[in-house]
Amino acid sequence: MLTAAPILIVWLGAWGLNTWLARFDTRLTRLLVALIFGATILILWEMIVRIYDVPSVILPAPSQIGASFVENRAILWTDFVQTILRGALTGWIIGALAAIATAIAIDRSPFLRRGLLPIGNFVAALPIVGIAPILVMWFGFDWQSKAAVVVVMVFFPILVNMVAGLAATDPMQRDLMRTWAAPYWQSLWKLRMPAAMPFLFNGLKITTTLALIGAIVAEFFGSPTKGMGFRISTAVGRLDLPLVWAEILAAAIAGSLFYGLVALIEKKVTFWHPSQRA
Amino acid sequence: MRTALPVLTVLLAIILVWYVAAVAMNATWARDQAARADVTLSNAELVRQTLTQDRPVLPAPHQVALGLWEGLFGQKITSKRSLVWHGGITLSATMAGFAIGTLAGILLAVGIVHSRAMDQSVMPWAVASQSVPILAIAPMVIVVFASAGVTGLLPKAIIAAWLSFFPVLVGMVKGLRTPDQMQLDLMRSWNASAAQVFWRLRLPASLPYLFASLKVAVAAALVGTIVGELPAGATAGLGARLLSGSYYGQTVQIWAALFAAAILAALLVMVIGLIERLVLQRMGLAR
Amino acid sequence: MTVPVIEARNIDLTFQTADGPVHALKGVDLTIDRGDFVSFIGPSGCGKTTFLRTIAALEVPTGGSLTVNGMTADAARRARAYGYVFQAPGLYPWRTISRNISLPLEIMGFSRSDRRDRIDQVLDLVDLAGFGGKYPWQLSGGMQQRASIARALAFDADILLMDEPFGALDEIVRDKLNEALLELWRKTGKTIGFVTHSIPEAVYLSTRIVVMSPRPGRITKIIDSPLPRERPLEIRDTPEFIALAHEVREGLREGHGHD
Amino acid sequence: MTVPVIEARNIDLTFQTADGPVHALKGVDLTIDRGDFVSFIGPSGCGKTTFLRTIAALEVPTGGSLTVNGMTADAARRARAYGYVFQAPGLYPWRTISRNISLPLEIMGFSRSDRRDRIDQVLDLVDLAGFGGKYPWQLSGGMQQRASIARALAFDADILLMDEPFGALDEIVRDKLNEALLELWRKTGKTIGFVTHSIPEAVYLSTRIVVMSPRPGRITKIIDSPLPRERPLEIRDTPEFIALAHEVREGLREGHGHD
Amino acid sequence: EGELTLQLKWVTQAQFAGYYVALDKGFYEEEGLDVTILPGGPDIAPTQVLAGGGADVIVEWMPAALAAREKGLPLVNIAQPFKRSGMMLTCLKESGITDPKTDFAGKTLGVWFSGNEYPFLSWMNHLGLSTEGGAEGVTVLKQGFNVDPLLQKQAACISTMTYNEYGQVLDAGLTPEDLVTFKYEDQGVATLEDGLYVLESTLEDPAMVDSLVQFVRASMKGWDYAAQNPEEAAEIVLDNDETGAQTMDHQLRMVQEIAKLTEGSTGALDEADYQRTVDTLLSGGSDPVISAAPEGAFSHVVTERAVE
Ligand SMILES: Nc1ncnc2c1ncn2[C@@H]1O[C@H](COP(=O)(O)OP(=O)(O)OP(=O)(O)O)[C@@H](O)[C@H]1O
Ligand SMILES: Nc1ncnc2c1ncn2[C@@H]1O[C@H](COP(=O)(O)OP(=O)(O)OP(=O)(O)O)[C@@H](O)[C@H]1O
Ligand SMILES: Cc1ncc(C[n+]2csc(CCO)c2C)c(N)n1
Ligand SMILES: [Mg+2]
Ligand SMILES: [Mg+2]
Repeated sequence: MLTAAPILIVWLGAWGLNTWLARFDTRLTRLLVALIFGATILILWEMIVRIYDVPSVILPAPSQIGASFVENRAILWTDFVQTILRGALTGWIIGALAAIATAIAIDRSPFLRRGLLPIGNFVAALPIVGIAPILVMWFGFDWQSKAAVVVVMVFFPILVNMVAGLAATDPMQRDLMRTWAAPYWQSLWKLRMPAAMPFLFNGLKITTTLALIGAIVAEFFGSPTKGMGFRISTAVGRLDLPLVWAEILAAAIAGSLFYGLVALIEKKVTFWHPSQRA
Repeated sequence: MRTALPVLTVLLAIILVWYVAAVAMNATWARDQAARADVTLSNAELVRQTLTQDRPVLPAPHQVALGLWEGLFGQKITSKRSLVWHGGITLSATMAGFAIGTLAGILLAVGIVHSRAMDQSVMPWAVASQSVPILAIAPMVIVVFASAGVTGLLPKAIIAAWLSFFPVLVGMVKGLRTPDQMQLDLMRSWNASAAQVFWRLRLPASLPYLFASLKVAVAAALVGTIVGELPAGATAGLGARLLSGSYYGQTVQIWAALFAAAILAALLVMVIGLIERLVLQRMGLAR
Repeated sequence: MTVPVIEARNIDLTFQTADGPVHALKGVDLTIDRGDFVSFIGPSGCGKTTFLRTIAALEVPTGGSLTVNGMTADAARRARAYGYVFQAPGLYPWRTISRNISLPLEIMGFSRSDRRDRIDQVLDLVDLAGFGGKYPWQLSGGMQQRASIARALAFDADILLMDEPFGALDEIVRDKLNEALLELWRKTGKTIGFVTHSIPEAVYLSTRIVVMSPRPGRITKIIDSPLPRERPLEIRDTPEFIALAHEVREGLREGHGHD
Repeated sequence: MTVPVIEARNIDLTFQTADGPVHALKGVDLTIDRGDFVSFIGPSGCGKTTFLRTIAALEVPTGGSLTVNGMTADAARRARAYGYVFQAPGLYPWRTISRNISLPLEIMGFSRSDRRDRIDQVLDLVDLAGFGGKYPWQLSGGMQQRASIARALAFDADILLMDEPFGALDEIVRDKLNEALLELWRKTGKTIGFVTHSIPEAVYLSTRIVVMSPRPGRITKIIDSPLPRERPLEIRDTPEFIALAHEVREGLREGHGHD
Repeated sequence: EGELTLQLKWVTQAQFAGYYVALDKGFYEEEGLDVTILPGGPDIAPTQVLAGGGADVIVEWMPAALAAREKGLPLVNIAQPFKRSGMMLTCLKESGITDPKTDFAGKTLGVWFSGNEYPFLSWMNHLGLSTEGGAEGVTVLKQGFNVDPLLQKQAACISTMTYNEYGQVLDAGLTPEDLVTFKYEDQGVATLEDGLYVLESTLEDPAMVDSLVQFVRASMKGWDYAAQNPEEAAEIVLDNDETGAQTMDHQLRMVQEIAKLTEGSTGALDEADYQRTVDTLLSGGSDPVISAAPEGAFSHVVTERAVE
């Protein structure tokens, strides 16, 4: 019981500090509050591991993870390039482009839209990771199969969003185009595409994390001797848990950056949307 | 009715493409085998063989349908070869995870809407939490929980919960914040307490958002469970079925398990949609 | 005999925004007596809403003093001294009209039977008897607005604050509701604060018209109406009415710079 | 000499909805001559918008015949015979004011330099010079509405169709825009079809006022205005004006059932 | 009375027939033991489960166990039912490989990871081949769950066990004539496979040692029974397979192949075999699996009492 006291004190102290800081609600304090919260979790984690002597093969301390991260940065970089840049990013871009093109194609035909959308919605809810072993069998061991998994995973969510976006212009805006007798491509390019951007980016944002998950999980079904999924499974086998967590950390950072980057581009592209103006 | 015809047409097109792809992808093996046996295949014979292989690269639709039928109805549902039995195991973990995730998501959202400190502390990390490749470390999660004495359905459920709490959190935060300033001001003008504002305004206003995110969350929970079962030495469930199919090169089994999972996902989403309709209808929100 | 219900002395209100301070109200002085029908009129952004909200203790003035029923505005809010009607009906879509009206009563702890009585009564008052079981979206805009007025009336506060309640309605429906509101005010003797953009509406309804001007929001003119309390719609074609409207328009024009 | 620009003969329009057919227009007969300023007034749902949209070929009548500039409405639309202004500004938020005005010009294939000239010109016309680089949401409602009028004017069609363009604005801003619109109409000699809810607005602006009534939507009265083309704002206090307004109100009241 | 949890290295299959037979035939019960068998999977590290307290005994390969020991997890081998190694590399004849010493360079080889890679890495070290790819080294694939890479010709050779994957390759339609195999035993790089390991601390508890003795005794009885009654053993394994994916044919063949590996083992670890494994692992050149000969990595306490 007594051992829990310092843990409790740190928690309450940090929480009190945050409650106080949150009242100011400026850009700086918002950042501070988030950072303090993150730091508190790390400190508590470290304390718990030390006070209760948690074996490092179960849960290494943040300090060990940090050390491993620094020590293995070359490996982490190789894995990052293999999994994130080659697997996830390539797949995501191909999947997004394909989804956008498909959305535009089926948008012209209400028949296709009615036929494809329910199926698209259905497929978007599927446990697509299940096809990872199949795609590894089809596309080989290297990043191509990971990219293929990612393509399939991100395609439908983006498609569904993009189709909704293309249909999202308000009737008045469409009528305006008609009063000007605008041809199809003009109204697509000048009205529907810009209006679809908030929806598209919604889809793009959701799928960033999906892309990472897909690329990493697919490596469990076969990979060359690099990649985050590969490293995690081998390192678990070697009981090198700090390396495992360093990979997790790298993945989380990469995922957050990826998401942040897309959100940033979204801000630039859809600067006009009320949600971005606030 | 208006959608039935287009959907059927698209489905038909998909099946057609699938058959063509099956022939194309399985042809290599058929030719290789013929070459090893020193015979030459006629085109018709080649097509026949590609659609009837035991370990096809891509099984033909009818093979998958047969495998699915066998798995679902071909045996007692208590049999370990029954997809119903495995589906049931996956379903129970999914539901447990979904329940935990939904509860956690709602509680966090309530906290976030009511406490600015919590909003600023938790929200950024909730986003980051979703880029943790939980699926990749699923086996480890299961081992770690096992070391804490938690075994069986719960570790899988926790992975499912991790994936499903996020959509609920996001949807609920949005939903609890939908009441506009005017509606909040009305409450204030009546001198309503915080609890009254929550139960009579925020909560009912958030329900449409909640249901929309529940549909996403339940699908996510299913993915989480299946992946939890996949490489983590789970012995039963659709994920284990997928794995063992893959392990023994039983492509038909993989596809059948995949479709069973798909059907399960569709059913779950449909059930939530049904509950949504009922609840919103009772609330007068469905027109 | 006049009893002051709302007394504002030299009210200032400045919003701190990212683009610097916005002076929404500056030195606003006003007394509203029991039974008055006071309209606030002025160009967009002149602080009409802000002033009404200040009376309702939904905003806190940065200077000056304000009493409602002899207490601070916030004490009056807690004492449920007023009903507030917003521009949009703001009905809860998941509650029927009756249950929408019931909501403030539930919050204020009225008993079930008392609630039922009051709901019937106010539904009658706004001519919505028989529509209690409908959902808001099953009603026209005018009916919704009447329901929201009924909701503000249900707990029978002495003060009624209305912020452009008829702004979104068409002229004919508006005429009808104006008539009904006057009727209600005469019957109940409530004190009413009413924000509007429409000169005829202000002239038709009020015993006093407060003309405001922006940057910073202040009162430029207070016009007491010579019209009788009993006002058929045709009063709007009388010379007194037209003269009064003209006076209000001039008052507005003076305070109005560039839009 | 009067040249008919729009000729509607016995127009019917029925919407097929889930709850059965809605007769939005029934036997509507109307001729609008070159240079006319015709206002449509009537209670909500009487088919004003529907009729204007039919002229613009945004709806297809289910009966009767309609010609615009001597051709079918759709041919006229393709020939870009009219500019249309909706109730809300409907500006594209991702384009600046200038680029919003430029949009129809781009679509119609005007050259870059021509576009620039026209944009400057119409911005001047609606008193928005200097605001071309702003985004719509950075402008007040009145300014947005002026921008949307500028957009409809930019390609200089002979016909201008406006559906409650000033409905959302406050009275004073509205007065100004009314004056400006009259001025523009006099200078350019355009033919204008104008929907409104406001009796004074209709009377102030029009050469003819078309009163409509609902269920099914039809024309109940067409009133020719005796007012001169030159109309200072003060004209609204003249007996002729008041009499005309009274006539319109009576016309409305006749056609108006229960709300 | 005594409760024991056994963590397997892989999914339920005849590779572990002895334990399932002992459980099913009541051999554990006779000893007064309540044994729970946890199946493994591709990404379950039994060593981690043991360290976390999720199991009392694990089935593990010695290279992985010794590597974990060097990482600071004090694993001790208490019994070694598998005398021989079943691991081999199976290659397509058409890839032109006849001799590992000369023909591997430049080829792609499939290898299992998660702690199963050590024997392979040692072997490549012996051959002086880099595993980083290129013309002079071999390109290594992390092989997944099945033999597809060979069938799809994504690798020239893949890792197989005599008792399992090799059979699957044949089932898929290839014949032994299409294939070339290299057993680790024949290449002189065999390491000990499925042994029983516990934590050092477990051996300090006399009651636990008693239970372990009973466990090993019953387990060896199970292995004997399985070797004598292959059909029944396969049946038992099938009954215990919850995935419902295993087939009788496959499991029967596995029982028979496994019998060749357990043949001659009493359960006691042969120190010569141990030494050979350690030597193989140590002679790793630049990147040996273990860097020093381990001390106390095995104990005969249990088998001495179990075998008598
Ligand atoms: N919460 C707020 N924060 C910052 N500025 C505000 C806030 N509320 C109002 N303002 C500003 O205060 C001024 C007065 O606003 P107010 O809403 O009272 O005007 P109004 O007379 O009601 O206008 P309208 O006729 O458009 O309703 C405006 O300039 C407005 O932008
Ligand atoms: N697309 C449509 N589908 C079905 N009914 C419609 C449609 N558009 C309009 N209506 C119906 O047609 C009738 C006339 O509508 P319209 O919009 O022309 O009225 P309005 O006179 O412009 O009314 P308001 O003053 O409210 O704008 C109404 O009853 C309306 O509900
Ligand atoms: C990821 C992965 N690891 C190992 C094996 C192969 N395998 C099957 S049984 C067995 C022996 C275990 O005692 C081994 C090594 C695989 N197929 N995939
Ligand atoms: Mg206001
Ligand atoms: Mg209209």
